[in-house]
Amino acid sequence: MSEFLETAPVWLKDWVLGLLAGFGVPGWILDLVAAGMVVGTCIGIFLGLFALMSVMERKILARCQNRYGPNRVGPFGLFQPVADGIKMITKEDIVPAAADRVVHFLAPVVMMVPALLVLAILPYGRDLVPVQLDAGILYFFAVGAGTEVAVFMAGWSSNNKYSVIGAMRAIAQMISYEMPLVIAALTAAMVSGSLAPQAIVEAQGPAGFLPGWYVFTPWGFVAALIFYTCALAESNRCPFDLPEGESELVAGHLTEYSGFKYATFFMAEYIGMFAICGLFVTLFLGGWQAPLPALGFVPSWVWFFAKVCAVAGSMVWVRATLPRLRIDHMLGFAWKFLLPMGFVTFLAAACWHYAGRGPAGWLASLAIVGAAYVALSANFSRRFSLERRVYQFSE
Amino acid sequence: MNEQKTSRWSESFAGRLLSGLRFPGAGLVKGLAVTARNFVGSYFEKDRLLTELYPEQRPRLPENSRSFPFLIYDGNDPEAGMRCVSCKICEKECPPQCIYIVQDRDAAGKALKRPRVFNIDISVCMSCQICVEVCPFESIRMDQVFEASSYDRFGSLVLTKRDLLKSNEYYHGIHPTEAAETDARIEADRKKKEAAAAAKAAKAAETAKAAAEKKEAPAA
Amino acid sequence: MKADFEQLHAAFPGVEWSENPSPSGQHSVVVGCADAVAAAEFLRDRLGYDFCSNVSGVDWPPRKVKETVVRKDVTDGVEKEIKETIERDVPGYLEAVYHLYSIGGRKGPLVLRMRTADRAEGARVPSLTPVWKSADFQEREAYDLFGITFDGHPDLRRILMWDEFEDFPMRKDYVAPDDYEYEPTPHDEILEKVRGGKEAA
Amino acid sequence: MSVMPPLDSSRTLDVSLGPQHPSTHGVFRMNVTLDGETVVRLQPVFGYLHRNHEKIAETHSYLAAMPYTDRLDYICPITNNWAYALAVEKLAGIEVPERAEYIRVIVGEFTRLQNHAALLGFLAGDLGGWGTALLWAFRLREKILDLFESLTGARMMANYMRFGGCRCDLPVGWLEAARAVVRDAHGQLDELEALLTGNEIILARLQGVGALTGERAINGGFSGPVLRASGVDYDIRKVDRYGIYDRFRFRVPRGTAGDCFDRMMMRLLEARESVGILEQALAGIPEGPVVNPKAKQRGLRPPAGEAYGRIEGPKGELGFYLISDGTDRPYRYRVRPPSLINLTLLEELCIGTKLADVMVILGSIDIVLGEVDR
Repeated sequence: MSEFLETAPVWLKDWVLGLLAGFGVPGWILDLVAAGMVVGTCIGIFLGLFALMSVMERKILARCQNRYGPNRVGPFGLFQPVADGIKMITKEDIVPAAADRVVHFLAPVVMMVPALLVLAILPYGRDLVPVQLDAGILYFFAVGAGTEVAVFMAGWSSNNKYSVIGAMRAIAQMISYEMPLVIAALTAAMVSGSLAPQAIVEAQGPAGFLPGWYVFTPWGFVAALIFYTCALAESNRCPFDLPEGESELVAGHLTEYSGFKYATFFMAEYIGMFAICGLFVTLFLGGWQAPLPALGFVPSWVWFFAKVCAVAGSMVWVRATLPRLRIDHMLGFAWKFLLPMGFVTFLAAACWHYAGRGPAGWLASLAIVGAAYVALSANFSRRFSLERRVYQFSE
Repeated sequence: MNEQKTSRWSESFAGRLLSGLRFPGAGLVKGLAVTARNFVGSYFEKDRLLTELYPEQRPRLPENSRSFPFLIYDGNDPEAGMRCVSCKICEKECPPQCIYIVQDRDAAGKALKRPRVFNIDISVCMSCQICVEVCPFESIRMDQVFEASSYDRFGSLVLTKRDLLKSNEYYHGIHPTEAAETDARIEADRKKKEAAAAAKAAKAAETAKAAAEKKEAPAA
Repeated sequence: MKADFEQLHAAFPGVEWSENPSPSGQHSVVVGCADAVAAAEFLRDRLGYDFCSNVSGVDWPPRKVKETVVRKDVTDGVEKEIKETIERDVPGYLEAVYHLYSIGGRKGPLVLRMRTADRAEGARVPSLTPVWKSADFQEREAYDLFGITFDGHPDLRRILMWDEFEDFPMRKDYVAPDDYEYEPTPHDEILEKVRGGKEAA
Repeated sequence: MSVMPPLDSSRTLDVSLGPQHPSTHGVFRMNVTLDGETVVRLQPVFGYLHRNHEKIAETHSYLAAMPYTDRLDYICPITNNWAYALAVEKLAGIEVPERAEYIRVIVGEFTRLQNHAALLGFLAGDLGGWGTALLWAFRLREKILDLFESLTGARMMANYMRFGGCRCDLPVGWLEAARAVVRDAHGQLDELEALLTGNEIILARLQGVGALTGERAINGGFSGPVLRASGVDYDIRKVDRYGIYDRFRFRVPRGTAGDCFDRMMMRLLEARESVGILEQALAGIPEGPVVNPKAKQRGLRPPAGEAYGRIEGPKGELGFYLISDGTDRPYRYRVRPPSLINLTLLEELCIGTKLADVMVILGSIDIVLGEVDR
């Protein structure tokens, strides 16, 4: 049974192709249909995840704030995304008079395309990888950089002061957080010896009864934290939602968008978030690897999507708690804390590898990472003078 | 003047442990921990969720709650049992001036102790219940009907005498203790008046008797 | 308060004391416009009144005051006092009232009053914002609602009304115009119907 | 201060924050001139909510003006009533019976507690905290508003104080409900504190922002928690000893640096002191009349003269300056709005800070536009 479930998607694809071949369909159409099916399922799954996430986020936020969250549309509010979709489509799409219409129209498209392209290289299951690329991680960051251009296009073309400030902030934030993101990903790729996501996942196979995920190694844990923080910044989510800082800039670069264009931005942001969660799971949480060999009967793609949903859930949890960073703190944090930590983790991973991955390697990398952390945080809190205040009282 | 650390939470064990760790992550973790406790708590501790699901769960209004004024009539005939004697004190005292009273006149033009027109414009009334406070005849009280929205901006926002008049039983229904006190006060006033009337009658009888005796004495 | 007044009076003879008949017992000090700023600095630096809590404008329109005057009158050799009530019309003026407190000395309200020459062109009073910064917005409000011009105020503009508004709404003789930006609210039509006595019952 | 050196307008960007803006706490506009993200000039614009409350009160009798005072600072209506009632009592020399004084302290401290909790929530919202702290604060506020509704009849527009006491007595069972709310108030303040005070992001965003020295705060007319945050020990409950505050033991916190973090902590520590006062007041409330029977409410004609009554409102010193000419309408009725006067130094605090800080400084001063514009 578990074997059948494991290969069900692939079996289904072959069955359909076989059926079509039976009808005497020419070869090149078959390939087209195969590709179409893969792309269709990928986009379908992630749109479904987006719909689910948009309501689950509101419900988790609500529960953290001791209220119910949407519960009117459908059982427990699960049809809320349908309602939101209809609302977004039927809403009037206002374009400011002095806006640069072409760029204003193109921005959501340019935002949506990389978010979808990036889904091609993620390993969803044991042999469920849409596109087998040797340099998958490189492809991910190359295409992922497109969102920065889209955000700036949106901000600049809206001809609105808030949007321009939001766009400037977006550029500063995304560029300065791209660097630590790439270095943290590089660490995992270096240790598993290949840039192909499939190979990285296989390198995190079970070692004895313990799962061989990178997150359980000292350098891996720190690299995962750095990657997670930068993932928050890349997808403009709290505490890095400065471009769309609604308490200062009304809605930042999205101020002049409404109707379906706003929905596209919204969708692109969520799918981008899922994509980077998928990469985080691939690099550090062992992709589709089961935590314990005994749990192998569960199909691999279930593990992958479970971990992605868990990481996305933690992003909502962070959003419910943390306030927004100020622009100079955010930039200072990236360049003065995350980047040095990234380099040190890179070094620690190397020490861990050459010290034979055993307890000696553990101790070495732990020492390096710990020392760097203490040094950097001491400098960090001294510069920000975050001291604890003692208050006088008078009778 | 005694010094004190920030306050109670930081004195508790968890607070000291977490805020004691001098690295930047401690505060964030403490915040995340509280949010998680609330998230889990909202499923188990029922008193955390205060939201009333309005149309399904009707709100339980406390007894003193007030929305717009209404007039009280005793017995079952609204017109006859009406307590209001159109003394127009409430019309004068109403801060936003939203009450309008026209005194009733009988055929001969003599003023009657009853209002012919008693309108309250509830788009202006701010339910401050000063009319209730200044009314000497306990004839106007605050209702608890808060669903007074209407589709028509002009017509239905002026409550006429017919809409305002409600029975004393209804008043006992919504404000039991206040209604009981009001009835007691009215009862006491009536008794005092009767006693006074009886006393006056008795005095009148005496003077009549004395006068009669005076008349008889000279006659006799 | 009386002690502080004595010291102030010693330094600035032009300062008078005005009784306040109400049971609150908060008497006030009337300061002439000439030495107002100097007196204010004296109060703040020497007497410690460093907190200017409240600045209010007050409008006293010209009014007729009945006074009973006792006049000695010698008629046909007999000296008699005759009580006569004569009507004296007091010229109107605007007033700026400052309530001053001392934070350190915990001293209560010292009420400082400054009166303008008249209610039209002469409605000018020296501004005390250079002495107490807290009087800034409140003086602007007194200018906006009463028309008291504060000389030496850093940024004397209207604060609550819109800039093109000419009149001074809080004056006693202000008549609200009936026609500006009239938007038919349900209230007016109803009020007209209700006041008009048209039978709604 | 607002006359700045001539700026070459090629480098600066004029942004109008408000009047319709998510975090200006109401209809309030700031014309901000930005050089990049740094504020170079800031000019507050008021008057969007101005309805000339003082002229209305001067054309109404003393009693009819009372419900309008609810609408001044609509977050704390009952303390507005209390300040107005106090001023009229000074003007007319009316005594207040014992039980009424206790009820006034209880209801006043409940108002202060829910105002400070609401402020912590709004400040977290201004910091970008997505309303978590706000909803927790409103959970506490919800319980207190239910107490107000069962006592005065309306959650916010209470119209509860009268000259010489309160309008009606406590309903049956109100004291037990009040004690229950006070019992778990500390728990809810703990949660707010754990979320807000330890968090490094909040520390970095609040500490050192909008700092103000004590002398400048006094000269600028600061009053209430924002004045005490600058280290000035001045609480009108201790200075004027109005009501029966001298019967309760409570402490007045004082800040050290006078920046936004200290202002937030002042609210938190004062909320805890208010819970302390509530416990003492709820324990010691005596029986007796709720309003002074000799005081006339409807046709009150105070003797000619003037009076300035003030209380320690949750936002600062709320004062009423009344001049009576013997008739039943006040000749002059002036409200000392703490929110407006606390904004006098807004420009001075905001120049040189970032755009995000302007929102935080405005949030930490805690203004309500009903009181600013009157």
